Amino acid sequence: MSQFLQQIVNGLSLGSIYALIALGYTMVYGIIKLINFAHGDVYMIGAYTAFIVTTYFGFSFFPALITCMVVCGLLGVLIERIAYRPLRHSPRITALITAIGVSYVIEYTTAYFMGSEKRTYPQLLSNASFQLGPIKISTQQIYIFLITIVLMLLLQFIIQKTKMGRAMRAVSTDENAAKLMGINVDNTISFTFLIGSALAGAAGILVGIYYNSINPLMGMVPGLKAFVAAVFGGIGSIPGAMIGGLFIGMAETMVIAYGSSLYRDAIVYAILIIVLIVKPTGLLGKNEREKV
Amino acid sequence: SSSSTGKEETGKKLNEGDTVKIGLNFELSGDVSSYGQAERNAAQLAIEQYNERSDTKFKAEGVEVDDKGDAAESTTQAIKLIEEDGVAAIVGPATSGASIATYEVATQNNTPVISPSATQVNAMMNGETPYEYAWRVCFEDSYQGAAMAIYSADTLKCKKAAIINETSDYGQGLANQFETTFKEHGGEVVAHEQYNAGDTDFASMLTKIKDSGFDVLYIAGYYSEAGLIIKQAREDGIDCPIVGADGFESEKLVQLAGKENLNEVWYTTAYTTVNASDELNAFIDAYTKKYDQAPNMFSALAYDATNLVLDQLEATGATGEELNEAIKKANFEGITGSFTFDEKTHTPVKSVMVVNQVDGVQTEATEVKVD
Amino acid sequence: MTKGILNKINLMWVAIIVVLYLLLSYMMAAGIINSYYKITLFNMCINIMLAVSLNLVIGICGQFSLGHAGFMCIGAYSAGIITKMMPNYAGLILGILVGFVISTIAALIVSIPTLRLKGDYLAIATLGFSEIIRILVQNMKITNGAAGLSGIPALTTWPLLMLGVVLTIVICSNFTRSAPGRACIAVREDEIAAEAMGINTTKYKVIAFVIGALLASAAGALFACNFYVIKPTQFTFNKSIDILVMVVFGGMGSMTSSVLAAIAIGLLNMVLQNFTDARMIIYGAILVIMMIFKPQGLFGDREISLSKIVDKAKAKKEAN
Amino acid sequence: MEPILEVKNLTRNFGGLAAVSNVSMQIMPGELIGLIGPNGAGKTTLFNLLTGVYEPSEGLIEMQVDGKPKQIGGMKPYKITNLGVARTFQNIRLFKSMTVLENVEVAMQRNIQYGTMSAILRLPKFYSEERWIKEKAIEYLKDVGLYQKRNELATNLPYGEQRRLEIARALAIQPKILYLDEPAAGMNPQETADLTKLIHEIREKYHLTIILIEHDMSLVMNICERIYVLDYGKMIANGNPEEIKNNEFVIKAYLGEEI
Amino acid sequence: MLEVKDLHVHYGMIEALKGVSLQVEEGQIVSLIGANGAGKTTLLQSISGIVKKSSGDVHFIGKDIYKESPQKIVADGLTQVPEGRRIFAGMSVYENLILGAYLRKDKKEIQEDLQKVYQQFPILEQRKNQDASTLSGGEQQMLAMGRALMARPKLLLLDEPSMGLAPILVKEIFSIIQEINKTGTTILLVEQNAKMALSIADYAYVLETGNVVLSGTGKDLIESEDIQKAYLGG
Ligand SMILES: Nc1ncnc2c1ncn2[C@@H]1O[C@H](COP(=O)(O)OP(=O)(O)OP(=O)(O)O)[C@@H](O)[C@H]1O
Ligand SMILES: Nc1ncnc2c1ncn2[C@@H]1O[C@H](COP(=O)(O)OP(=O)(O)OP(=O)(O)O)[C@@H](O)[C@H]1O
Ligand SMILES: CC(C)C[C@H](N)C(=O)O
Ligand SMILES: [Mg+2]
Ligand SMILES: [Mg+2]
Repeated sequence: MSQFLQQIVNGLSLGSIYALIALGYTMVYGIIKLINFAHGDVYMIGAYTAFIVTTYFGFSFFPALITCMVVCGLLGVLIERIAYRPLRHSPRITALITAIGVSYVIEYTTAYFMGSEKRTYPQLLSNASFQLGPIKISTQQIYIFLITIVLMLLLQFIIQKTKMGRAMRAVSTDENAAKLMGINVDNTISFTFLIGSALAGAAGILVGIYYNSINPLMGMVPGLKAFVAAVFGGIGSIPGAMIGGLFIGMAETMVIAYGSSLYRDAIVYAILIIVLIVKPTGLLGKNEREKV
Repeated sequence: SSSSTGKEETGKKLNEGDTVKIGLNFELSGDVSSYGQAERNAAQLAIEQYNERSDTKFKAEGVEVDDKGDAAESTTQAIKLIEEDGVAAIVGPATSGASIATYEVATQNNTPVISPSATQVNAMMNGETPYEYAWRVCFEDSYQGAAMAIYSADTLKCKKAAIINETSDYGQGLANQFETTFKEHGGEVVAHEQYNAGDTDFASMLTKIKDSGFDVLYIAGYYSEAGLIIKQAREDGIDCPIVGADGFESEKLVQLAGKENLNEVWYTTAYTTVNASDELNAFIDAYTKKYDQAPNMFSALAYDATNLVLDQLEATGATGEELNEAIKKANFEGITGSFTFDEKTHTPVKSVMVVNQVDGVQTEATEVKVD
Repeated sequence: MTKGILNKINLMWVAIIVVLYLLLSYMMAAGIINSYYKITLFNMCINIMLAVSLNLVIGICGQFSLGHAGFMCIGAYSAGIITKMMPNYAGLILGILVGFVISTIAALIVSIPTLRLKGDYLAIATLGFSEIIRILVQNMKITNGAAGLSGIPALTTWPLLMLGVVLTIVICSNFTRSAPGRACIAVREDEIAAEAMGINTTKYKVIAFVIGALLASAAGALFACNFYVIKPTQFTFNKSIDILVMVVFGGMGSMTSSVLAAIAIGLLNMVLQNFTDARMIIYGAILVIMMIFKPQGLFGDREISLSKIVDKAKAKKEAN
Repeated sequence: MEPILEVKNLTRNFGGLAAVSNVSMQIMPGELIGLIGPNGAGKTTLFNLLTGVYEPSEGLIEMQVDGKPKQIGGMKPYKITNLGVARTFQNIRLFKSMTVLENVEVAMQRNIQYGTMSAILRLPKFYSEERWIKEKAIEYLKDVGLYQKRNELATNLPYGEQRRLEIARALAIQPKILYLDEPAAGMNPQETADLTKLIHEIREKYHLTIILIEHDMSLVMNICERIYVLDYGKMIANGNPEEIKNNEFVIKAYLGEEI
Repeated sequence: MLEVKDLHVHYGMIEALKGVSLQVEEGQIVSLIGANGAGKTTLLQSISGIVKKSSGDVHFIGKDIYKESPQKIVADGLTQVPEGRRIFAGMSVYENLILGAYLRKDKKEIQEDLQKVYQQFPILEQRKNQDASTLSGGEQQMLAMGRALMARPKLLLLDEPSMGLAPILVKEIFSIIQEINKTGTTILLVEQNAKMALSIADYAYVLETGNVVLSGTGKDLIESEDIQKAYLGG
């Protein structure tokens, strides 16, 4: 029983990390229906930015966090400008290829300048852990979990309740009609990338601290997992991304705990496929039948 | 240009002052590029040092290619090196899969290939016999796995082992051999888990095995994950001995795991800075100077592999069959130890050292015999 | 024009292929194409088979599959295992056939339930399925686990590859230009309307998917017998992405484009080899730039069509 | 004579909304029926139920097949089509990147005997059937006056011609029953008049039973023999044009004071 | 108020507008009729800045808006109700209306205008929290008009507001248009339904394949024989 509870904690903290990356992913997707493959790499840049400012400039956690979010936010805007904006009216799969191209460029430029080997972080956050009955939780785990929840709520608020959020949703349903309302579509999309990428930046520094290990290709697997999480939760849905991330984290943990670590990913994918067959647009995705 | 099979042509004599090309086929991009790059750097250093010497007969030139960590690409690039560039020998690739993919072409074209770190069991074998032109300067996984199993059972007096291995050939090879030998020496394996290269979260695995009652944890994998596993295990209160293989050999292990967590840690290796020889120290200095970072075991192995080729070229003044024969007969003294090749397996006969870590510092190195 | 299979256009195609084949064979024999270029050419051929077959699924039928590497993996391992036991052409043929059987079963298992999914949901499901295949292969005894198979006999020869490429193209283009192919295109264009035309959309999606899987599996077999070694890590999600890049880079829905893209990317890779450290940066940048300036792909959705060329030539003649 | 189509107490709910509610109809072979009603009354939804796009929540749809009534409610659309039912769409749904001719050829799918193997191997069957399909398709294009444009991409046709192509495509299914959803929407009076003529012609030529939805009363009142009126999902009236024009419920719900 | 001179618009190779000129005076209802594909929508969209113009001249209240971005044009007081309504699916009726006032900062007056729209279209108030995409066609048209009014436009462009509507609704929509006009909004109306459009127009233009072929007062055109034949089915 205590093992089970401990595994739940493990699953939640792994899941929060996936969720944190998935949030930005799903947000960008929700607005321009683009699989931003470079999202995982923006997250990697976040981790490296924090590495640089903390190691070489001696920043502490919060200034480093802000720096990461700003740098990644701007990087996101830049990527959108260069690689996605010209393709906004092309087939989506075309933009997917530029996203892959951008992803290569970011990964290997980082490797070029920073080297491809792993880097480690200075200890930025206390890693004290405390015993809660039979389970052990570290402060870092709590940080990650709370930050994820707060960011999700914040995002949900921005999208549902603010003027900018309404503009984002309007752009996502009908770009030209949005223009006729006086909405600046370009700025709105840039804003979306700004927020989504800043979130990835936050994820980058948190993961860097938590695992103490970063490398230029670190964004690939979590990027993919976050994509899976976003799809699982219903791509485009903010709470869906959160649930999807937590689910994937929890499923991986439970497969290891009570199944076989050998087949971890296989089983997680199998569950995913079954869920999609039952619910073809993910857990919270709108099951919209096209109106005929 | 040269013929496509090369069968009839078994090598040529070199004239003094000739420039000899050496192929450097490494993983320069992709998931395992950090190994490939470390080895490429060291190989280039060896060539540079060779050219700086005044007592040499030839000039050497390293021709780099990127096998992207992919076996098929590795074959393609080996052919390019042989056919287009006419290299005398190839150093690399780092990983077994990519290395094995070049043995057939190398042998067909009488061009020796020396892998610094292809440790996979039977990597050089083509059925019962080895590929004639395939060599490596590291020992094979089973050998290390056995050595550590013996050390754990006999020296550390452990009875129950837990194994965590990477899902790669390296991890599986080590783990399988460790398990077999450990059982032979009266031990028992009570838990066995696997992870993928690149994983960072091992909490659930550790929580799961924690209560299985093991008194030694064998991690069959590379420092990048092993460092994290050690850290997470120690923080999780697992304080029994943790043992591993040469994949631990890197400065980064200390950074990743944290000094305070690197106690009661042992691993097998052929490369240790404990009681380093002058040659080794010179290499470390030169490498650090040139690349602004410390070398690791992989760089050291690549340095040896390159020097092995350069030495034999210098000695024979020939390529092809003659060069290969010289390699076969070589009695090489390198920074990772002295060795000769076992002709049945094309693998060096090298001693395994078990290195102990205390507060992240290598303290002592003991030689272990496997029979 | 349409006088059955022996019509003028088909005969012209046969002539062109024979000439191309003989020309390349001569160049290889004469050493104009050295072994390195030869293996690059072999690689291109395998990539052509992969790209053209994926194009059938994505470009023609509109089903976004990210699982092509999985079927390639099945074909490669079937052929690898069997030719290691029977190192001759009978073994290779048997290996290909076994690959067909397994891929068909796998393709049916994945496609019948998942092809109801749309767009990115389908992409994730197929990606997941192909990862499952890879993980199984990685943990099986017969496949030699993570170490993979080595010492696979090099049975893949130039005539065999040429045959593979030609058959792949012929199968895909014959399929596309027929009633079932039209049904697939209709499904891609508008599923609801297609259904209203009496088209069993699931059936045609499955047909396209299975044909794609079979051809990928054949390509995998030729791949295994070309490179001596296969490992599970060669068939990851990244491989599927590479194939996808070829399809889109060329132009979706056009076989000609996929062929050209496989060749172009092969050449590009060859050139980029000289820029070791910056190779992937340049490659990534080229993908971005190319897509921005030619979003329809290198060649768009055009096809080389002999009948059109012939018609034009005739028209010109008449005009003169 | 037996009705070719009989709808019994058909209902379809979307969440809380009954888009079609307890609707019954009887259609005789060869009839030309109008279906009118305010926006959102459930006309298109009714078509979608009749063609299998939606499953009924309740009720039956019986079609005369081989001399026997067959319950087709809830069947897959392609199966219903293959029983001889064709439709056009309110929002045009052509296969945009196909040529005009190919659009029609696609619709002949159900008459094709050769399979995937014959197609790939290019067996003689393939060539003979393809030739036949092409001839047939051209005939349908001639019916709607699009023969000249057969090699253009469907998406490049002007709006009115796209609507005609939808009709040609529906004819190629060789249906017994044809549903037309607002075929005159967006057409000017001249074009509407041409369309009216076309509908008459094809009905005669192919012995069709036609049900059409239309807001253009000049068209409906001109050609329909009988008219059903839907309002809020319910059938509020049914009768010949004269009766409908003077039905007070219809005037109140739909037509307004004068027409 | 609005002056378009010699406007050319291309879609790739196709020239959709071949030098269109027209004028709208303040307070008028100006109708633009023409067959399918004549270029009516293209004209409105290029005025609003959605479609790129090739050459020509567009002035709005004396200001050159030829090069202005769509949002600037809206800010200037020129709003469009697009063809096919284009309401924002997935958002509530209320949110759709509020989006209409996107560029306005005067919170209080926005609320007042919202009440006015609710008065004019009571059904929208009843449905204010419903997903706009589930409204029927007629309701959606009212929403689209209400949404445009929320911008407090000086000039309102309407693109086929009667398309696909039941006869009873068509009449209602036209009377709403006249009402809007009476409260001081100038209107440029594009219609297929030539009869209705001409009957309420102060001035009208007839567009054929990218060219203005006829213009005159609404009354004149209704009586013109050519128009009778081509557009009124007479
Ligand atoms: N898939 C769906 N999901 C939810 N509601 C739907 C769906 N399809 C139709 N409806 C609703 O059902 C009602 C009837 O719609 P339908 O399209 O059948 O009307 P209609 O009579 O064809 O109107 P129009 O003349 O405007 O085309 C409408 O309120 C519509 O919003
Ligand atoms: N996005 C586009 N790309 C290419 N051509 C277009 C595009 N939009 C419109 N056209 C073409 O431009 C011409 C004018 O179209 P437009 O939509 O302006 O006509 P319209 O008068 O509004 O017709 P309708 O009455 O059908 O609304 C048509 O020939 C049309 O096919
Ligand atoms: C460089 C190392 C990762 C190579 C590994 N020992 C192998 O045999 O594959
Ligand atoms: Mg309708
Ligand atoms: Mg229009």
